[in-house]
Amino acid sequence: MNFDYSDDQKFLKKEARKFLEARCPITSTRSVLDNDSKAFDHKLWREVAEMGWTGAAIPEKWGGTGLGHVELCALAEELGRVIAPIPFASTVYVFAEAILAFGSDAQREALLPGIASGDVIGCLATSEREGVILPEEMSARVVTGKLSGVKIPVTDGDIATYAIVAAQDEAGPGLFVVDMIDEGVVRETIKTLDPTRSAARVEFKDVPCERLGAAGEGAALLSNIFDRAAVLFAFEQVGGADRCLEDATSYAMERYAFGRVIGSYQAIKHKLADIYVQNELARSSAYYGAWALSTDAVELPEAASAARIAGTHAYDFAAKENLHTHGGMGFTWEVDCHLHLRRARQLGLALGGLPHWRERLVRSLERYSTL
Amino acid sequence: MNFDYSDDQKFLKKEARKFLEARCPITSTRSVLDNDSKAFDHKLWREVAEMGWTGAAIPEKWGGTGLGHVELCALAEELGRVIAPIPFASTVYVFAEAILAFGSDAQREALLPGIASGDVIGCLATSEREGVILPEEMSARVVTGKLSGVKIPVTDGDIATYAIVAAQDEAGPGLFVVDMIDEGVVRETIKTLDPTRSAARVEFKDVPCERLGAAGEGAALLSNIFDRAAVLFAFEQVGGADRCLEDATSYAMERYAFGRVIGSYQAIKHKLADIYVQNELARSSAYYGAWALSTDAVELPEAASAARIAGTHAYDFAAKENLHTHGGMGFTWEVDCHLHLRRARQLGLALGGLPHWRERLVRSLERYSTL
Amino acid sequence: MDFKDSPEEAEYRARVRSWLKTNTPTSRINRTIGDEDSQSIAAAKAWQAKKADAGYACTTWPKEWGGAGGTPTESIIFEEEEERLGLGNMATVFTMGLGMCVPTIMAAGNEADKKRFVVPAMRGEEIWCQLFSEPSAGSDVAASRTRAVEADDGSGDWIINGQKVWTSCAHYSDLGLLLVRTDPGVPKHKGLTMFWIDMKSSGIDVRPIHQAAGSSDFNEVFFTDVRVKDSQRVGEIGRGWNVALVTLMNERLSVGGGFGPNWPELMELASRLPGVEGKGSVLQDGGFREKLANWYVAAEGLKLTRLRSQTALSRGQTPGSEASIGKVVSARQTQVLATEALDRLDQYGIVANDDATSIIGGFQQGFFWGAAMRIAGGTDEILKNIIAERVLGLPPEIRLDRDVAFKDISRKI
Amino acid sequence: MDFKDSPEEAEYRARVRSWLKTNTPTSRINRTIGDEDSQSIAAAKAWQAKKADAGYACTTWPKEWGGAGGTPTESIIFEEEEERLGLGNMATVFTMGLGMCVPTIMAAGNEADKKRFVVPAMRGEEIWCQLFSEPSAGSDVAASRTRAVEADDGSGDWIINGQKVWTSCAHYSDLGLLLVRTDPGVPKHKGLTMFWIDMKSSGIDVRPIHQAAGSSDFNEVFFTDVRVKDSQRVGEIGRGWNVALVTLMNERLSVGGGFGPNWPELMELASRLPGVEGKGSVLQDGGFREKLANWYVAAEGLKLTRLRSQTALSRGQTPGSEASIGKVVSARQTQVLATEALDRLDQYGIVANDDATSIIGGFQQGFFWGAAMRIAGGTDEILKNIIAERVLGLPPEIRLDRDVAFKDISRKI
Repeated sequence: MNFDYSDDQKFLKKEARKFLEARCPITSTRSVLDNDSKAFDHKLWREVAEMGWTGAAIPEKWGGTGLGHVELCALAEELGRVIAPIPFASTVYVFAEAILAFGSDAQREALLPGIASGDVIGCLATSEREGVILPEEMSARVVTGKLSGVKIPVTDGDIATYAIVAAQDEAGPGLFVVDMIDEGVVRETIKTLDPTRSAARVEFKDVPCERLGAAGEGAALLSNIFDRAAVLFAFEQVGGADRCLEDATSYAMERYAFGRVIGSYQAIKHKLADIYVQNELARSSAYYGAWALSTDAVELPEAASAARIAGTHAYDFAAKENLHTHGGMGFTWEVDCHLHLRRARQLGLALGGLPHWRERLVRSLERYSTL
Repeated sequence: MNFDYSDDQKFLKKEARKFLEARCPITSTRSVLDNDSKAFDHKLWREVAEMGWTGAAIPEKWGGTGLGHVELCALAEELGRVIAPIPFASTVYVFAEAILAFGSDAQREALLPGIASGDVIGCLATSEREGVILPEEMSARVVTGKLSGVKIPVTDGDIATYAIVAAQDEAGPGLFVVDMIDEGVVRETIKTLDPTRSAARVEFKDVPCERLGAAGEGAALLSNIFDRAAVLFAFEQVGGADRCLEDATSYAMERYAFGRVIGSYQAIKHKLADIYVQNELARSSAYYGAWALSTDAVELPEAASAARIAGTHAYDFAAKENLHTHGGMGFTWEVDCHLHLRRARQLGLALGGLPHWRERLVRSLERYSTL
Repeated sequence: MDFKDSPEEAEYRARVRSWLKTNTPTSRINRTIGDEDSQSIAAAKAWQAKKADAGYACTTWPKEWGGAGGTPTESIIFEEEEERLGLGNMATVFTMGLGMCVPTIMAAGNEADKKRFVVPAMRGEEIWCQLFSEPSAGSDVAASRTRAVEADDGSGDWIINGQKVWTSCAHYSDLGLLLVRTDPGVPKHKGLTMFWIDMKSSGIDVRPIHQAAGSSDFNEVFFTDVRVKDSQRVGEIGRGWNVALVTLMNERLSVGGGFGPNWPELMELASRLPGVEGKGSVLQDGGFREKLANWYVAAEGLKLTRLRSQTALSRGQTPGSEASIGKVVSARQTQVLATEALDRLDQYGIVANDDATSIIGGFQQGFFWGAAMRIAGGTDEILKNIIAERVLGLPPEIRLDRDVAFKDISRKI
Repeated sequence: MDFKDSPEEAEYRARVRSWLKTNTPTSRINRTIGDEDSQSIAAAKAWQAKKADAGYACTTWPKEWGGAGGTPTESIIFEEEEERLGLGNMATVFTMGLGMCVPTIMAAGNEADKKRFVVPAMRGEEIWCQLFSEPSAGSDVAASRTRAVEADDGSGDWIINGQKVWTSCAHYSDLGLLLVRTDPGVPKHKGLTMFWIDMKSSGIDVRPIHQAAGSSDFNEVFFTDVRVKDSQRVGEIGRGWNVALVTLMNERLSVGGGFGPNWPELMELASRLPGVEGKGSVLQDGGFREKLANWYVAAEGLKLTRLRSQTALSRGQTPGSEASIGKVVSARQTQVLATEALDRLDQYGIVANDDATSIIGGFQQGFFWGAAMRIAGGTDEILKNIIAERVLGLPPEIRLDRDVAFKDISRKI
């Protein structure tokens, strides 16, 4: 039993923090925020790939560094702290993980080296409309190897070179790998609540595609892909939430009201203590998720759900109260509080909202119960 | 439009407070708390009846004072403040209201004067087991005018002279008036979380009974009876919650920690402010309920549900945080905090728990919505 | 207790309805306060003048000041009827003036000022803004640093330098109520003085603030050697804090009931979204229903609490206590409802809907503006302190700055 | 990160299991701490001795003190296995001694005391209680007033008068760790001294406190001219507060994870209660499911957080930060879960179930004890202050009593 990063992992994390502090200052995120035509920070993406981060969980034989999933979690935490404006989550936590877990050897060979090198940007397209959508309700269809349908929103759908698309064919719900460079792919960048990340409405018109995993298994595959991604998202959430706590705390030590720093008022002290408590609980759940992910444990479904619920709660709460602690300044565009508020929502919705995850969790608990 | 007590009602309320401060000190409540064989304060019950309170909403022709429902609400608020150890709620808010609303003239004439004089103690018997029970699920049966079945818990069931019992007959769910002095009534006093109020398991063995209201209408009648009672309960809850706030505030002004009164710490100040906010919201909802009750408004169902939900929230919260504010002393038997904690639960459960009331409320809202 | 109109009230309501029917303005405001274009402002001014002519502007003000000498209940009835027709935001550009600044002039200004300002404000001819907050004086308004020094030319004029912030409507206001420091050598509450100021004065620079929600509804106002006459002073020199308290008390009374869509809109949205795991609608989900019930109870409780305040007002009592509750509850509820709406939209919740009048767009705006509401006009913490201290009588915070000369107080921006 | 046993750990666990299988005590404790009868205490003592012989009592203590010199992980494994067999409460009467008092003796006592007390406590032969809290010194332990004055007979003995409160186990304890004021003429933290005391000493009167929940698990302890030798002093005169801090730090580390039934029991209860409006079970109601998910997440988060602390311990780091979280979250959750259980029982929830080992009885106890847990061992407010100040580095509360002689501090009971 050991519920912490190893010394090597801590070293990696420390180096990652140093790197991101130098290469991903908030001006990097703001350059994407304030520029509608800039979908992500290309330079940072390149550098991150060169550091081997995009291939951290990809075995060396497919071009990765083979560090492992816990190491990837450590990197995710650091990327979350700095609100990194790159398609890392879509490409690494979702697309690469899906290919790793369910791709054929041919698919792995074709796609994983590109992810490790940073040439491939991947995305996952499932949503088609407002509200939760089940695989068997999706209208996207695959007929004789050609995909048709509309997906919205697709995070990084406007910049992805490959996509995994949930659609139905004669066998039922399935997942399909699509080369996004096909002319049948019509993408339209859409505005979201988090302009530091890119998203699109994507229409597929008879686009050639290749099945991922077994026929008719789309729902089960998707569920596992969401679980795996949820753990990695949770680390980004914990990183972001911790950063909010640090920012709020240091502002509370600087800002004076009524002749005292506001951090000396008990209402602020206890608010920040509440954030700390939520963050530490979320961190613990994320660690457990990391273990389940890295060991392919049977506990992954509930570990992932718990990590996601705790992570989403923590980041949402920390982002809101960080802004509140900053007072009027916190509500200005120039102060960074709203960037966390936006990213917290982006991370909290990109894999589906909490109602859906809570239900998933309770179903897992029911499975185990002897009732 | 006028959202407050009238001057006359305020005067009545002030007099009631004076009376109860003199005649219902906390020692009265404690004498019932600490004495298993004492079901209620008989002397106080007598005095309250002599003051005309039990007949406040009963027209003069049936022996009441005919003051009205808003006046009864004002009295309820004062009774709630002092955690009165008498069967007022069962007899007046529930039993008398039911007879007033649905009794035949013969039933009114037979029962209401006794309530007004304090000779009749009434109760309502619906629950049969753990959890919400619908009228059509009840196993109590009426066959050829004789009632059989078991009800538990029945508040004041051990001391009541009359009961209204929910049971089914050939027409479906119905309500039946029972003279509790019948030999077929077997009552067993039971312990509850609030020993300042009495309760029983009551078994009916072929007990003669008389229908209340129309045949097969039990569910609708019960629903209305619960709504009417909920408003009056809400005033007791508001009264109790206000008292908790006062007690907590004055203790916070007396108790020193770290060289200051604890009421000077922001965590305590804000906690007490939170109680104040909840209490005022509950008071407003109770007022609206009083208006709906006193005018037989079509808005009664949602007004009653809202009053009950807000009242239960407020009293539960105020009772918990009052105890907490008192620290270790608050957890002793000698300090009165736990009496409010217990009464809050008693009032919060006697008409059924909040999950049930929330569902009732949302159904009312759905009725009005144009969806 | 009567939650229905009395016969007189019903008659008044009927009269209002019939008047509104024949006089409804054709041009409306579809933008948030501070973000209105000139056309919207013209429409608002025209509507206010029309109401004034008919006795529906400042209904409760005495007739000598152009009011109708009506009851608070009449005022509520008119507002309810305006709201029913979607005219609720037609008067928001006048909120600062009629709700706070002009009442302050009426309470603390001289006769000439009252004559000069009250009626034009009431008729919508002049728009006011309130210049109190500063970068280093938010919750702590009395920490204002904007300086007024007497001109050295013997004119008795004052020269003002400094910066105000969070000034809604400043960019189209005609007049402002300005709190400045005239003596930094005395404790902070004692060195302040209040002035009214012509917003077109030379040396005033109004710059919009780009806000977290994306829009720019507030302003920074910079003062560089702005000259005002001593006759523009409202109240005595050094008594500015007492004057400001009148304004702030009025501000809290006029703080409204929540931002944007509320439980009915969320209920409507829920009825058309698929439920958890695709079964039925969200409205059929017990998790949603339970919260909906609680939101309804809180929202109705707030509405009724405001009506109780009005009853107190109409009886000549000072409400005050209930008035502090509104924003504490509604601002947080705005955040909570918006978060729930987004959560229930699932992945689609992140898709920006720019139409603030749509349900989804409204909740997305509410997601940001709930945060703003928890700060503006007194943070959650300030309001709870007010309740604890003024209503419950608990001790004030320990103050280290009260008896110190303002210039000697330790502080940072 | 590894949430499974390493090979060595698995081997240790197997050894523990096999030992427990052959040695499980036949007599158990079925009552809450402080409420045990003499038979329960005898059973607890016998079990502790048996564990000590086998190296399972105080696993991590050095062998010279009778420990097994084991790792924190081994200690956790043993506790987990004990818990699995329902033996979790067999050691609670020793919690004060082994978790707080004896570690304080080990840190601050003299060699003779260590020799005298450590091993008997470890073997369960002597039970300790902690005598810190007083009626006017709850959260503010350093405000203790119980006085010790030097005897005027030149013996060097101390004469103690005063009252302690909330002392669990005092009525059957052999020894106590006692914080007293030896000098009221200096600021409050500086005039305290620590002693150990024989609870059978003449002049000690232990009276049970009738608690809000009905039972009497704690005591008041009155001291009337109780004489102790100077050799019973733990640490220097006037340094009692520093000694107490050692105890309090250990207290927070050993504060456990919630009271009574938790989400699994509520889930079980829900599965057999009819749902809202009679449809299905409560467990099928979305409103319940949503909360169940959140409770699971919080409870598991707490459990995992405790394990993280243990990892830090086993690496020789001081945990501390995470340790403060446990009670803040679990005490409140105990209240919330209990309230939900009662609500879901509907009218029946009020019917008292005296069997605290049943689900319903457990939640009814939790309804009261949740309130107690939010107070005992540091109130919610104290713990949040600790997090804010010690973990986040925020300023301490403004203290008006720090530099004042204790006797001059304004205070009431």
